[in-house]
Amino acid sequence: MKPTHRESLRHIVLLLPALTIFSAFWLLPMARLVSVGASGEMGVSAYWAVITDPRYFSSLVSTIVLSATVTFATIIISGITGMFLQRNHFFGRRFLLATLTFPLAFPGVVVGFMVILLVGRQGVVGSVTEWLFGEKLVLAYSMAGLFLGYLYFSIPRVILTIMAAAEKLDGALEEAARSLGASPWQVVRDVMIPGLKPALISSGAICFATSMGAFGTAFTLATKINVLPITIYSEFTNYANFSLAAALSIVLGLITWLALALARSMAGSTVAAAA
Amino acid sequence: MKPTHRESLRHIVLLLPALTIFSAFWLLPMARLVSVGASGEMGVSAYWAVITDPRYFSSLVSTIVLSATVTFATIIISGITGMFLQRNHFFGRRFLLATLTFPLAFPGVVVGFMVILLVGRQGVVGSVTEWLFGEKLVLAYSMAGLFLGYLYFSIPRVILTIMAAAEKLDGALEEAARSLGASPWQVVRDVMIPGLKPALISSGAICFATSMGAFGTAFTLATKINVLPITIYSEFTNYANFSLAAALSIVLGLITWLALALARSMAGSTVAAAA
Amino acid sequence: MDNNSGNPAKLNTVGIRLNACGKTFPDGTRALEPVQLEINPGETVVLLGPSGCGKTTMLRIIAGLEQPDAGGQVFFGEQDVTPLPIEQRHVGMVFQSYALFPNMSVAENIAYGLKVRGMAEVEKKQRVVEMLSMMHLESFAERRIDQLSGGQRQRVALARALAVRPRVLLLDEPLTALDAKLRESLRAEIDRLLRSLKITAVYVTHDQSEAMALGDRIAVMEKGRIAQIGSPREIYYRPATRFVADFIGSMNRVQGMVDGESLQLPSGLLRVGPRVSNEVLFRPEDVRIVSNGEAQLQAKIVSAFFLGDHTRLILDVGNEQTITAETVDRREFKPGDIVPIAVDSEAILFLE
Amino acid sequence: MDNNSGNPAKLNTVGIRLNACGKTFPDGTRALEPVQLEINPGETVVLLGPSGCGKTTMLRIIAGLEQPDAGGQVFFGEQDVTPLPIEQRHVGMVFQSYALFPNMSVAENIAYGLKVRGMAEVEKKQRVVEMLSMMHLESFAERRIDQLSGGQRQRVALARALAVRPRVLLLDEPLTALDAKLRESLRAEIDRLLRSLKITAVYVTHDQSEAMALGDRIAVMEKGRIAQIGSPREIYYRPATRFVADFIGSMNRVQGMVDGESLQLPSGLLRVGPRVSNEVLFRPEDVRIVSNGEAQLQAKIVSAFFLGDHTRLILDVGNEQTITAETVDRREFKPGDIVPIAVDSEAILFLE
Repeated sequence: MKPTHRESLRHIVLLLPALTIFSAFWLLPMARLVSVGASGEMGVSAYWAVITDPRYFSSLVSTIVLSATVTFATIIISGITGMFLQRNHFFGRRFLLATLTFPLAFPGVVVGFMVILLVGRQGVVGSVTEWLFGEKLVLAYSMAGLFLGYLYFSIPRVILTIMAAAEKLDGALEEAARSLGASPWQVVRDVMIPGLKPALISSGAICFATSMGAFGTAFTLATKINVLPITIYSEFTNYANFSLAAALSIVLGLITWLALALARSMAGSTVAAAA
Repeated sequence: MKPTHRESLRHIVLLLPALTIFSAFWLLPMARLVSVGASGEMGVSAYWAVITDPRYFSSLVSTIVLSATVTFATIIISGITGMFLQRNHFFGRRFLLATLTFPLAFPGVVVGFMVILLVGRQGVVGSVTEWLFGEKLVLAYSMAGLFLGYLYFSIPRVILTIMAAAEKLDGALEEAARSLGASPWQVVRDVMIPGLKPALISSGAICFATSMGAFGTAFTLATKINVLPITIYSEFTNYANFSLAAALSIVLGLITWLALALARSMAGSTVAAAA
Repeated sequence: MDNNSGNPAKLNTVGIRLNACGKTFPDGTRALEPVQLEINPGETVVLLGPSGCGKTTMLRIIAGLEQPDAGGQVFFGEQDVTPLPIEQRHVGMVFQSYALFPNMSVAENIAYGLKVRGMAEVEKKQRVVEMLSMMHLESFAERRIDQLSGGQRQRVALARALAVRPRVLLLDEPLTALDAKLRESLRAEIDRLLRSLKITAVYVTHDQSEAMALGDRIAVMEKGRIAQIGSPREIYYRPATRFVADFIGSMNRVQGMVDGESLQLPSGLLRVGPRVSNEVLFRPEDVRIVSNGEAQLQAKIVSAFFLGDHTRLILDVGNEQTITAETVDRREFKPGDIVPIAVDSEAILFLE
Repeated sequence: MDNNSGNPAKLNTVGIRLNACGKTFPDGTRALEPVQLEINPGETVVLLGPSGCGKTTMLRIIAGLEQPDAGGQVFFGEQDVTPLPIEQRHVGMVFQSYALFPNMSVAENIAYGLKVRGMAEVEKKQRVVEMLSMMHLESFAERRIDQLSGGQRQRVALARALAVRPRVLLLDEPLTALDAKLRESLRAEIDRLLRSLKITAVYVTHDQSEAMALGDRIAVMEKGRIAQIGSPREIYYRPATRFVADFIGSMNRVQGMVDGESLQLPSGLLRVGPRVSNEVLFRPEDVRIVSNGEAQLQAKIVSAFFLGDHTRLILDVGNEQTITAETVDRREFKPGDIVPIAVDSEAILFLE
């Protein structure tokens, strides 16, 4: 139903007050954040410090590198697994799919907790390696621990997105490519990956955004690497450095927003809704 | 392409090792969590303590109540806003839609930070109310602050989901109802809400799950109300009470998983993928 | 018609009049030129034309889903319904997509219009039973919509539209989504229904055979205008414009030198009659295959398509002109053969 | 045919033989009974039947997309291709959904089969140009697929399938997704193509007029079996079973008392001939409206549908039996009128 011009006008008049209040509550916090970023002793140069101060800059870079690596690994693992699970019907498939959705139910804190139980100082892997090699393998508090934790909560969501996309792939396209003489590998390269591209891009962007903002996992692991959300938290709480915390938040928000916007323009409008 | 039986067998043989390792890494942490929950001094009764100990029980109940309230408010606000934005094309609509997606780019820590800037002790609202009424309105550290923060990051995602669903509503259904004499309100009740039901249920479930697990916002606000993820964190880190932390995690995970599973069975399979 | 299908007299059937109803969309496109149309009570008028010709816009203006441009008026009988929205016009509407409510059963769908009108439970139930029986849907009353076939869905949609005893029935390409065999049987059912209920109906389609079968009158539309309005026979035998001639059925067009009362072609002389022109039109089924004595033209077969109940021939009549002929002759025609043909002069049309 | 469309002789056309090819799906459904079929080199065979009759399964077995049950064999010429997957069978395939690669341009789509075969760049370009010109697509070479109409898409799909010079062309309902007018013009184009290339083709459809127009032979399929195989004329004039008779065209069925060489009906005597039976079948177009002298039956018109090039009459012949008649007579027939009719005895069929 396209409302007529008259109806639409009536709607606007009715909803104008609501819209105004809504916009105010929406935009006010963000505007406040931007202005606080420029309000400290350093003024606008708080934004500049994000790049010039090695402490903040390294936090920024390591967060981006970590998120990008996690995204890359997640896409590869989930892409293959998702295609496989969609195409093959084997014994235990339903059980596997059900367990896959479990990690979605755990918050980041619990995921961090799990990583410690697995590869922490008293973890399972540590005990096994000590018994085998006389040396404990402890990964939880390094970059590797973060990487594992982030993978753990990224993979299931991407697998489910890929499976949904793979279900919608037009099977006739693959049959057409094969009828023209394409080998299975050529079918994957020329038909399946292009067909999954929107899903891969959008779930990659969401994975990246989630990793950039993950706080609970990193905080629980108490790693030596300070990811950006933790840096923001400690600037704010421990040092009461409001303007720098705000500046870092704005930079983090911008990078994430750009990744999502880029993906949206490349893969269509579903990205934001699923984010 | 349905692979033939022979092909499917070949695939399984090829991917069996991969699947085994994958399942192990997947299930191991969860199994470990369950067993740790029952391994402390209290044994299996650690699970029981979640209900009997008033400290944990109140944390559990307040988390559920908060999440349910946020979900309810989000669905109402976003449902109306989403339908309105989908149906009406007015000046500034594109800008409004673009700003709507901003909060998606901010992690929970930053959202908590924003809430403090807005309704905290030095917040904008506090200053305005002090000037107007001689008394500061401070909401940030109470339930209201958490509620605001959770709303802030829940609303945009649900609005975008509702808009996507509203776009797919069959306009002929509304025209049919009107041709049969239905008033605008009857059209909303009998056609539009039933049509949006799957989207409302699935985005409600995701909103609930996200709120149950939210850590960064609550932690930044340092509220007196201990939501479950914070209780888990402090049991684990401050009291090194591994088994109770594990038991709480399992309970939290189960509740969230149940909400998602329930929504999935009611609204179809898109829920998990978007979670 | 069934005995329980309700007393047709109860239908408060009215005529429809459109007065200078045009439609310009906000972006400036003119979907409909200001149009004048009078539909008699109980009459079925088919709006026929290619997509984008304005037929659906006209239907939506009648329904009240679109407002005509300023100055346009819609009358139902003597009542000016122009300012009324659709929910107050008391029309029945049937959509191409069926538009059945997926969250309601068949019976609930049919009852919906009665429910929003606040009809008493007993009367409502009885009316639903009537409609189910009229559309032969008795055994489907409790079915969910997604358990029905396309044909059953459209019958439910008809029952739902008729349950409220509308003043006017509006059908927007109701058969387009169905396959050919089903389309034909449901077309016959709709025809029977419209005749027996004597309801005023406006039927939009782009399918000429549907239009021919159902319309008391057909309005052939082209680019927002009514190109011709008349009975199916008038439209087919005396098309007013080339557009109508081409859109309804197929049409051969032949050019040649005028030679007395005939047209001279390399393959012979085509007898045209006293009103002669250097271009004439005639329909494929009017090309007769005759004995050599009767032959006007000796045409060469380019290709022959055996279609079961008839054979379609593409014939070369010289000067690089081909015509199509349709014959029920059971002979096996071969490309390259020469056939003697004639066209009766009454079958020949002249259109500029 | 165009001059640049490639030398048809280059097409390495082979015949196809199916040996006891059945197909049972893992869940136990029998999609195809073990079937025997021989298709000659250069011949076009149409597999015709309702959905679920096994026609698509048979095509997919020929293509190599499905394996026949144990014991089944597929031969291309003398080569047993049963164990070969589709990519090694060197077939061309055209799909109902077009199945064009959306991430490639028209030219890239056509070149795809040549690319995966590693053809040299120059030769590939030349072949693409050939195919574009053969399908009249020259001006669309650089277009994206979503910028094409349905008819253009299917022409690209044909060009892509033919570019690799396949041994066999397989078409799976290629015209079903198009609207009626386009379907007819593309049907004529495919017909011309198949004739000029002399390629062995298997064409699956549920549309009898497509089957009639394109098939050298038609295999009418029913429930996983071939009910009849033969030329269009054989299938139409001498259907082997009732199923074939009803599926191809429409068929009247009349029962009466045998009276000498005739069938006795309340409306008169229907002359049947020496081989008489109490039930006879004949086609609507074989009912002739005659003068009273010639009349065999006096039938009452139940309804009359003017369809432009002909009129369809539903006639009551007594004993609650109605028949359909199709006539090109321009008269205006009215329900209730009595018309004298006759059926030639050669047109009468007997089927148990």
